[in-house]
Amino acid sequence: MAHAQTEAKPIVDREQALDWLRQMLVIRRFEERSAMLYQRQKIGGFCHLYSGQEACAVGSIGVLREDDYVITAYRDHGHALARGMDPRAGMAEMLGKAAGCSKGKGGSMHFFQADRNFMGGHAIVGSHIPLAAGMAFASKYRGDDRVTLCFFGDGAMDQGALHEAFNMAGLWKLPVIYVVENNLMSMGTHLHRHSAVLDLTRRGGPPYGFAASVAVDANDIEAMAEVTLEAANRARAGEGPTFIEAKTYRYRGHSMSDPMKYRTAEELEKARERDPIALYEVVLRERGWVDDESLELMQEEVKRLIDEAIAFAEEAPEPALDQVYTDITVSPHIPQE
Amino acid sequence: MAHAQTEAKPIVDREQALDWLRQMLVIRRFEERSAMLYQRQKIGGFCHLYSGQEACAVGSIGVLREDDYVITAYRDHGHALARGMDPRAGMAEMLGKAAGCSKGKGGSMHFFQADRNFMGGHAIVGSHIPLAAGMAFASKYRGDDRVTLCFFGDGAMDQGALHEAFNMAGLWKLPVIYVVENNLMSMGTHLHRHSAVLDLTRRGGPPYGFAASVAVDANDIEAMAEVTLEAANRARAGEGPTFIEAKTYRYRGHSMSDPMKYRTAEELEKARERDPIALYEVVLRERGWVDDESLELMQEEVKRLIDEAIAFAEEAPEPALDQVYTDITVSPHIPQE
Amino acid sequence: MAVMQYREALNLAMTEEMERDDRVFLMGEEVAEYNGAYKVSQGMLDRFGPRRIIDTPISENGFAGIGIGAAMVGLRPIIEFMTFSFSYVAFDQLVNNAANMRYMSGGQFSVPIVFRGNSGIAGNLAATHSHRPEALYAHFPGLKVMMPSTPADAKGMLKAAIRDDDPVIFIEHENLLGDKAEVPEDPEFLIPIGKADVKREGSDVTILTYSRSVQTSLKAAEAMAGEGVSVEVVDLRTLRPLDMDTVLSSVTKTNRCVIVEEDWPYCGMGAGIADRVYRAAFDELDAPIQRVTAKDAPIPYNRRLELDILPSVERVVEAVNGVLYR
Amino acid sequence: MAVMQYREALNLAMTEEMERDDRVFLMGEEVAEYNGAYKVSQGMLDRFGPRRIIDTPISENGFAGIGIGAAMVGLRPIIEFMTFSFSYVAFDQLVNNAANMRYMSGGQFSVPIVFRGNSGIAGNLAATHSHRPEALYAHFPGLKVMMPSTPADAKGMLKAAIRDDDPVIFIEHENLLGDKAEVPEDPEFLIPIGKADVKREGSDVTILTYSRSVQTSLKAAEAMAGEGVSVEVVDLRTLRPLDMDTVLSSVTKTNRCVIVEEDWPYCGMGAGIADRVYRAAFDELDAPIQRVTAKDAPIPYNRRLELDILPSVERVVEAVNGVLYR
Ligand SMILES: Cc1ncc(C[n+]2csc(CCOP(=O)(O)OP(=O)(O)O)c2C)c(N)n1
Ligand SMILES: Cc1ncc(C[n+]2csc(CCOP(=O)(O)OP(=O)(O)O)c2C)c(N)n1
Ligand SMILES: [Mg+2]
Ligand SMILES: [Mg+2]
Repeated sequence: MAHAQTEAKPIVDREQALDWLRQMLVIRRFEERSAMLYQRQKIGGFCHLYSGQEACAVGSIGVLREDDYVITAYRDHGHALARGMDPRAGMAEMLGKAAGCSKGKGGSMHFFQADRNFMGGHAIVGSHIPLAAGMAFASKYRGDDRVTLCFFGDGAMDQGALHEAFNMAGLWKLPVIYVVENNLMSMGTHLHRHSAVLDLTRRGGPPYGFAASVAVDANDIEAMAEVTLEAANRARAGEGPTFIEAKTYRYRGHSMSDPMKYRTAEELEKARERDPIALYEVVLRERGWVDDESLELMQEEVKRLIDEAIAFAEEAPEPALDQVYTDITVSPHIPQE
Repeated sequence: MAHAQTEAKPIVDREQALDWLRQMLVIRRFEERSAMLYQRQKIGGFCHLYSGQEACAVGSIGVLREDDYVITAYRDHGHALARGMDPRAGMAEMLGKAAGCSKGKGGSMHFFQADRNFMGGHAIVGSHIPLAAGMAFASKYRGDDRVTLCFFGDGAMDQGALHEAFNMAGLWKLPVIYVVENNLMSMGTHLHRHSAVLDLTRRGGPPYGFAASVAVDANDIEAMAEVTLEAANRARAGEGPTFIEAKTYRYRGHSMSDPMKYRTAEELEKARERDPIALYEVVLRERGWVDDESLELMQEEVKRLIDEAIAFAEEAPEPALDQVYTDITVSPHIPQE
Repeated sequence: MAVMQYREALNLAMTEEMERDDRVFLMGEEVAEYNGAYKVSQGMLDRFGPRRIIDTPISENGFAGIGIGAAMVGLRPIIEFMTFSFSYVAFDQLVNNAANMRYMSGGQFSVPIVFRGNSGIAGNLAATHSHRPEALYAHFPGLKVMMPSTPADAKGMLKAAIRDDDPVIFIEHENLLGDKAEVPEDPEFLIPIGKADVKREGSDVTILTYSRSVQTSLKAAEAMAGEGVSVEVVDLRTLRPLDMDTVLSSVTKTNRCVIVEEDWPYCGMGAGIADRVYRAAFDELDAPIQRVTAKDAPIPYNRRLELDILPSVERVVEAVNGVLYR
Repeated sequence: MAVMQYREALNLAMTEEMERDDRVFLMGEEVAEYNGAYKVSQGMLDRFGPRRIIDTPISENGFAGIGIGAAMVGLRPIIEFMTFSFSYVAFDQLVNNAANMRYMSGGQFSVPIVFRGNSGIAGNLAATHSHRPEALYAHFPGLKVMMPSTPADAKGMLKAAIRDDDPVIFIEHENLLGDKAEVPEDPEFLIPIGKADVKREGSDVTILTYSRSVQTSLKAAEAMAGEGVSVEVVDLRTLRPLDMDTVLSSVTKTNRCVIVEEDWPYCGMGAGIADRVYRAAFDELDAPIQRVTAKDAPIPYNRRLELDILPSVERVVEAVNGVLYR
């Protein structure tokens, strides 16, 4: 485990810290409002909320360069927002609108933003893990020093795609950082019922010759940032991949339809005591970087941002019907009918 | 590594030891004659010879019970013969005859013998590794104490199927023994070019919570037998899977078409100095269990056996054309034409 | 008879067969403690315990193979794919090990297994989660493919699949799971593999269809009845082997045929069926077979686009009119 | 023009395109130090070095995905499957990530990649090693599928595939690799995706075919010519998108059609094509389309059984006579 948050000497300056706090608030609010829109059937399909895990995305993506690649699974809103996606584009996608980040074709599970190197939202468990190795391969091939940061859940540890990609990433020393967001649950299945080994750092790095395999308290945003930065430095230096087990917790059900019978109210309450946002507020207060007033202002600002995003999304037009046949291939698509 | 052979106190009695030696000779001769038949185009398709690896199959299968299950990949003649397959049925299969162990439908890569619980020859790399877990699952489900012994090559370490099956085997403590026959080559690719980690016992057992993960000098047949017996005992006692890295060497090319440009004559010669059959002959001589005369007799007997098998196979009839449509399903097959 | 949901009928089929035969078990993601992602296995863990209702990691290729291995040594696994879209990561196990084991072993090993789960264009699930794999699996000799459209069929067909000695790909439809109808309670009520069912008799046009599209087709038939057109709706139920007898006796009666399905148009199920009908009844056809399919595009998230892709009652009516040259 | 083998033509296509564009690289099992399991990449490691000719572990799903990821960020990978039978362990990557990436991202990411390797019923390889996956892949919008039958086509088509901005499934035939014929040396010789080729003109019957079956069909056409029957042989070359213009202009000329392929009969390539021809040219057909396919059984090891399963010249002749009612 990396150091405890309160003892940390800051790895960020004030401005950066406030920005991270704000990003976490944006994500939290985006998710909670999405839940409401889902209940009102404005959002459909599968929708997986990130609440509770915000520090993973914000802390790790926060130390990357703009030209690095970020890729994740279907629980992707947080990573997209942390990578700088405009909440309006995100919310419009949730509502299936043409102005959405994937033109309404991808939905909640498939957020993409090419101009921020946000490489998606991917919904088949484990399937994007080789893609990340491919992006890292491209960096190595080109001789640039970009890194690829790839997120997935503890449930994805059990997919063959991970094993194959990890072995090649280790073998070829690809500049990729693999972050398992271990929220202890693969849908309704607790870690001890799906993984033969509970310490994921034993599964992740050592069998594949990674440069390092570390666990981190991912409620501690600066700890998360620190291990990621170290991993990025190793990757850029040609030392190969790092596996990071980010220990975290999700407040919500797996997706919107999950009644969460597998956990008690007490468990949830206990987890909330270590809420990553609240913890960071305490730290920043102690550093004198925020106070009641500035926090209130920030909350207001975030509320406005998400309100605007929702208004934008609700007013945005539906895609035209001819969009069914566009964006299939670069060359004109000829329906085989 | 397990103990060196010459120091071993025998884990077998004289009769068993002679039988193992004879089995190894049978396999060696079966393979060398198959190579000749392949050159004469009596055998077609892909044909992967086992010469050099005999002690793996004979030593490990040799300690099993008759009701245990044995399954392997496409380099399967040795395992089938070690499991007691009549060389006539094996040779007839090589020649595609109706009297073959798979009625001429499977060929070299797909030997099967149900009445010896020889569960095949499987040609898609890694694909049979979950099957083995399934057989072990069945034993656990039924509450019997059979074990399943599953062989594969070092190249199969890199397939996702292995990872998925290993995790479930470890999680559920299935009575399965996984033996990687590490001959250092995945076709033309040396281990260090296909596996991020060279010590396969680090890849095999620890990430999956196996009961044990051991390496053994698989040219030492009794060492091979000993680690397998220990693994079988653990499996029968409900302690779960064992991973065995059997360090071995193949004399022949990957398949009949492989010119073996990736190795020198010296390397091959050096390997042959530790030939598993020759080593065992020395051991048995020292124990006074064989001498020149008995060895000569045994060679003669083996030669006759394989000659007979070839004669049988050559004379055996081709399958009738209507066999195309049989053995597809248990219920009558209705061609969808 | 009892009125129950399609999902309850599936549950009952499994429950009855598991009561009857200890070799039958259910394995898959979230089938046990979660009671099934779609609640098909509701209550089964309580009833049968964790020995027979088994939660797995997200390892489809692995547990599909575990099922096949267990079936080779005499168990009769039911393997649930949370949805059949996820079977593509297990494709090798299904099309190689399940489909070929008996053949490659010269008849020594059979694989009595059922792979089941829902599929289809179920509503805003987008491209990766809306696959319709029936044609892919029906392509392979060695597999059987079944797709029920009603609760009663769901029960009788699944029981037949579980009792069958060969691998059966049993594909449910997510949007049918909540449908309610009468279901026979007789534990020996079985619908044999390979038997189609005329869901509505008619004399002017034959619709060949299956799964959810049966419902769409029945609505279209009803609408056409108002216009004096008599449409026969044949629910194929088993896609491999196809019940050519029922298909041909309907088509040779009506001389006009429409195929309705949710699959893509090219090299899919409907093409496979059309080709066989043409070859067997070319001279009986008064018009080329019309097909109503999903449009030839990946499935979008947006509901409006998705609906546009899906076969609708209007498109079926149009196709029926088409073969009647109306 | 130079006379070369089909495998050499493939090699030349890759070599020329790699000389032309540093973004192109070749990755797969045994492509580098071994010079290719089938020697298609012979000499390429020496020429381009290990940065661009990359040996992989036996991890098809992994390296297919690595190729797709690299393509998403602008490289142009050629991924070799040792044989296309092994693509089934990578099925998810091909039909989900390659096929859907552009759509799911609303057009932001394209996947300029070629998956290539041989396939077919190549001789005693048995059920798992004799797959013909073309129909499975042609089923999916988002993929393109090409299958060359001659050395010249192999070169021109592969070059077009490499230059294309979309994922191409490029399927060679193991038994064609040694075929020799003239191949244009012009480095700008390209055969566009989606263009069929009339390999032999004729007026009585159209044979639609591709890959090795083109050779079988040409032999049958030759045999029929002796009997005064004029057979046109259309080599489809690209299976998705299908060149319907060429197909229909031939079929509307001859009014009789036979489809010859090595795929299975049901829900395969030929069914997909037949259905489209019927719908577009029903009234022009003087006989139902006959199909010559692999028999509906897994592929056996035994050579005699295998030959019985394969389309033969005799079976093609019989089918041609069939559509002529001779
Ligand atoms: C191959 C595949 N199998 C099953 C699913 C259904 N599924 C989606 S998410 C999920 C659980 C994943 O858990 P985890 O990886 O821990 O991520 P988390 O949801 O906790 O973020 C499952 C079973 C899927 N999308 N893909
Ligand atoms: C999925 C798959 N990919 C590729 C192949 C082709 N292939 C057959 S054996 C082999 C090498 C396997 O090496 P290893 O596992 O070490 O076994 P060995 O041949 O040494 O016994 C390869 C690449 C295959 N049969 N299946
Ligand atoms: Mg999780
Ligand atoms: Mg090897």
